[in-house]
Amino acid sequence: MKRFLVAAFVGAFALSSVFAGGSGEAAGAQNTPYTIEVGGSTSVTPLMEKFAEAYAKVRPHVKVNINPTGSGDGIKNAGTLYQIGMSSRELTPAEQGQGFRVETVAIDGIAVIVNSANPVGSLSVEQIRDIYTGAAGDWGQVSGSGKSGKIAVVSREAGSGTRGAFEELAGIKKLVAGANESTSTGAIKAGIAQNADAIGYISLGSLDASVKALAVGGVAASSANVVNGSYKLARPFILLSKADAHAESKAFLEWMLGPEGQAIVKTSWIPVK
Amino acid sequence: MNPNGQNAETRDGCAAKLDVCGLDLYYADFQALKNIDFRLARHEVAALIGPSGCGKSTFIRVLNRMNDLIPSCRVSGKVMLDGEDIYGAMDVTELRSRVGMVFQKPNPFAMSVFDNVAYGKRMRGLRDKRQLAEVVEVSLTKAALWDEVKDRLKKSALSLSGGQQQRLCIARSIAMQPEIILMDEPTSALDPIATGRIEELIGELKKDYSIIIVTHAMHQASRVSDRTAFFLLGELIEFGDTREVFTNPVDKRTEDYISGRFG
Amino acid sequence: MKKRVFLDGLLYGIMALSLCGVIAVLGYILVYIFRQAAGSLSFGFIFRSAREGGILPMVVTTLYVVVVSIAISLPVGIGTAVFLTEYSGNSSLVRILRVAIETLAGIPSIIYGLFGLLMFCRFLGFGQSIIAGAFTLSIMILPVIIRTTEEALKSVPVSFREGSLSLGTTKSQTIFHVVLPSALGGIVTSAILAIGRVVGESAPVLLTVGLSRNIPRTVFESGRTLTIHLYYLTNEAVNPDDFGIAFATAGTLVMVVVAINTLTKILTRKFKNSQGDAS
Amino acid sequence: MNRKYADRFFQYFFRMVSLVSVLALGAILIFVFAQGLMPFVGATAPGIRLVVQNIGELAVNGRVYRNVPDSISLEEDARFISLRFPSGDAGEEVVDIEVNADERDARKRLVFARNPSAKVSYPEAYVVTLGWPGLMAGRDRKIHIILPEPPYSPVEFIGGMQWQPVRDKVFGVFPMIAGTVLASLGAIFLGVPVALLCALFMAEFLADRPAAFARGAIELLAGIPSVVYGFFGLMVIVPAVKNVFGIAAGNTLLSAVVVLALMILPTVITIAESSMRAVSLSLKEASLSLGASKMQTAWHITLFHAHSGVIAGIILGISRAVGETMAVILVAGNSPQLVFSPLESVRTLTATIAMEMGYASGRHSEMLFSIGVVLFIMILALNSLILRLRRGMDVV
Repeated sequence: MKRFLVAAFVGAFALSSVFAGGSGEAAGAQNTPYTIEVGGSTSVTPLMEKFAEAYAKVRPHVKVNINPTGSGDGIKNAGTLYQIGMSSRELTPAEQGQGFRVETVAIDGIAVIVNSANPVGSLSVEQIRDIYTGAAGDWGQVSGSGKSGKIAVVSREAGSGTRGAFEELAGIKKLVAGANESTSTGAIKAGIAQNADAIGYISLGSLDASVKALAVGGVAASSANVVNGSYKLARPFILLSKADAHAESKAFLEWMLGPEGQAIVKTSWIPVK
Repeated sequence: MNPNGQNAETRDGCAAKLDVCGLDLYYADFQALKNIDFRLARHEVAALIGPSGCGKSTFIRVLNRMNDLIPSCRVSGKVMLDGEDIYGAMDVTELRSRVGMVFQKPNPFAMSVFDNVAYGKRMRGLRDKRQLAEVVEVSLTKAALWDEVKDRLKKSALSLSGGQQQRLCIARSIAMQPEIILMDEPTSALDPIATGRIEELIGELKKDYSIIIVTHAMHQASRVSDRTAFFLLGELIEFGDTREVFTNPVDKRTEDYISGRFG
Repeated sequence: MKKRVFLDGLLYGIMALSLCGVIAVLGYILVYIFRQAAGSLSFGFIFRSAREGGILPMVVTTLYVVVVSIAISLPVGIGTAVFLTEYSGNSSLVRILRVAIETLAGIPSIIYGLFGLLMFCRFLGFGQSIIAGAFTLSIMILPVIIRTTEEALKSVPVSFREGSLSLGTTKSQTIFHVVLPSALGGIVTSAILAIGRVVGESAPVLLTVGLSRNIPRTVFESGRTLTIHLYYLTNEAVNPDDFGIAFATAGTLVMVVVAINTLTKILTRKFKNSQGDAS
Repeated sequence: MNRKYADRFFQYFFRMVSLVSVLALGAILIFVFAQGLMPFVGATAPGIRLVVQNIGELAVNGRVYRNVPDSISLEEDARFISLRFPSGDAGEEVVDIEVNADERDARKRLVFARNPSAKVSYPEAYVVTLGWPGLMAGRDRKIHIILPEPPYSPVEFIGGMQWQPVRDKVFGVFPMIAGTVLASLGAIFLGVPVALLCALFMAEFLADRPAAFARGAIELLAGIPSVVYGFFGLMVIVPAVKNVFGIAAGNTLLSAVVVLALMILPTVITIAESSMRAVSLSLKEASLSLGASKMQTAWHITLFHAHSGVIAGIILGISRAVGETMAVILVAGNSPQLVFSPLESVRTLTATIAMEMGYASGRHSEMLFSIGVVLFIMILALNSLILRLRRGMDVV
């Protein structure tokens, strides 16, 4: 028994020292394995995953670890926990002024979505504002297409980049009490897919056939319309880093902003360059 | 080898309260009771003696069908209460309210003294408070406990002493106005003084009830009972007048047991 | 009389119905999970990387978390249980210790998550990593291990200890050579119970281990456990087939839970039997 | 003699090891409380901070910054802010501000000496933004004046009805406390009767084999990850609630209650059943021998004598319901409002922490820890109740 315990202890120590050894900071040498920690907005994550996948072919020794935690976390820990922080909203005044290098890597539209069975196809920005502030509580007040019934308003949680951008763009000061708050795109999509009375908003890049995107002010939610400026609900995808970042992470950042990276952005989002 | 043979006067005299005939009992494949014949008259106290594991307790648990709780237990033979087969059409809860039981260790419920005594009646549907109070008082008086607990009927029964608890359990049985009270070594967990009081009580209760008492203490059997039955290895060896059994047993095994040669 | 028989029967029916209801709900949840998972669940699913729709990185991360947290928690838990059963008198330390263990057992897991985030991720600077999560979880499972081990140690008959001590061995020798080996079954059971808790935990893992879906190379990297993968997929559901993968993950988790339950039962039975033989 | 030292060593070793639990609990208390109490004891920053965008040269209170840093901290007791910077051909932009530190209303704390040339806006509480049109399009020149937030009142925190953490910086958690209490109580009212029926049935009426099967099933129910319950709730219970009651959205208190009731079932059943099994056979026999039926015995004797175990099970069930996070987020709707009907969207304490932790910054993030403290205190109270009951049980 004693031998067993001793062996267990020794084993544990050996194991941990191996782990510790493995984590040693990569030196500047060209092909030393290096891990770039990226963290922040869940909305930026699908794009970052595509970046990481493609970058693995460009520089196989570099691994990109993505932590989809949230924009607030991404901004707070950029330069410390994460070499690159992701945010799906502009920085608040309090978050600015920390010496970040702030780069917009892509533009993302925000799609206002309803159930596929909902006859409403278009809302104006004002109508959307009325729905989200509680001025309009029934589909009959906004639809004009015979749809009626109480509106189930679905929003994101406080602090979400998508919510921040959406509220700012639509001019929503205070969300109607009783609106459902969901933590994520998927939960909103799943909720709206089975509720004919619901309205919500998600990243345009995450839109799929399970729900229907509304035209806003008569302009369809599409990348083309975001690019030409006619679709107003759009926000930037921002990457934050510090000047003293590791060379590998700087290289990755440049690559994302370069032609190869922007070609990837083009698949579902709107490139900035 | 019919130990009841010599008790013809009981059979012929007053009608038997309880009549057990050719009783066999099995736990799965093990036969715990073998062909038991047993009679009990009204207002009679019968003591069951015998070494541990001889089937005494099993036997009295047949009489109010407590053995039903053991899934592997099978019974054959006839048990008649006032001429009615207790394993026949009789409702088991009906039977049990007619045949009460007091257990080896005092086992009052963790309720008040009053609730303990009133429990059985309440379960039989008695809700009237006055009637319940009366039942409780009468039963506790009969169990010679009233004077000791009348001021703390609302106190937990667990606060009573061991002997008081056992008398409370007796009162609990009496409250049901049973016809027979079965007592399974009721004094084995008590000190000599408490034991003495219970024995006195049995003498009193005899006036109203028939009693079967299982006991390990030979002197207790001789003190409280009218008749004594000796069980050995699941068989009823001898059943007769207590004085007879103790002074002049018919069977050699009874004599060996009583004189302490085994057991 | 008739009324009572009827009432008893009615109650019996209600009770039977509620138990059947609960088991039916369980069955429904299981059917629901496995039907949703139908297209995705296969043997290869467990061994493919996340980009190919598999869950290999999550399996590896989960294993890492389990191994590290058990490696930390088991020695501490056993040591504490030994102290409580073998050395403790009725000192104030023991009373404080018992209150501490009871309290630890009752703290909601999200608070462990907050603590882990503050202490291991930020204060000690591990960041969101397997090691931070494992430390957090190892504190969370400590009460489970202590309690179960203590029960096992208590069930070792005093005569064993007396027998050993009467041969002139020291107390620690008795503990290592007699008490602990006799309680081995219980200790293993406690470890399995703890593993079950670690595998099924989500909130604290989300806060401390992170969400990275690469295969972690070291414990200082962030990773994604099975439960978090499930949470993330159901939440984000970026690709249409994510729900299928999520439920296949849920199915895998349920099977792990069944395996752990069965294993615990077998061990408990074995343990009880061997105790019976010994005493 | 070596043996003796080894023995002594191990004695101390085990004592030291056992201290880990105490230390861990202490660390949890210290870390969570220290962070959680922060908003109530101090301001967010010692003094006013300026964040400058797109301005090349700036003089603040006479001090000239040529390479303007992103952020300038003023002295703690600065009474005036005088801002000057060259502006294209027009010469100089001048803003003089008097700081009225005693003013409680943050919006009135800054008094502009004369009408400033800039556009003054209040993007969020405790932030005043001065904006000038940019020299280039999209390069608006801005100075954000970030006022320190004073210590938050604990009364407003616990009793506050509004949770507007981002723009208004109002942190009232009363709706969430009520939500947690209501959801847990609802789950108890719904789940406990079913759980007790099941436990009593398993303990008293089922034969060994079916009982073992039922116990296995219930353990399995306990082992299903909570996310799965949540998703099951979202896909099955939420639509059902919507359709049955004809409301706009099924993400309601009721849905949360149903899911939580399901989740506490195994906890309550397992503990209640084992304490029912522990009720001595002799008590049941005594009851039966008094002519009570099996059902009466089960309800009046078994349940009665197992009550402390049953209550302990219920309390553990409550603490599981209070602490549950992931499942509730998916079904409860999460609107931070005080609910008066089971058909309204509701948010719990745990949901707030898990939902907003990733996004929160500054005081908002600290406030989430304060919610953790509230939760902690609720659970501690429940735990001490269990401990007291346990002690009560030992006496009987």
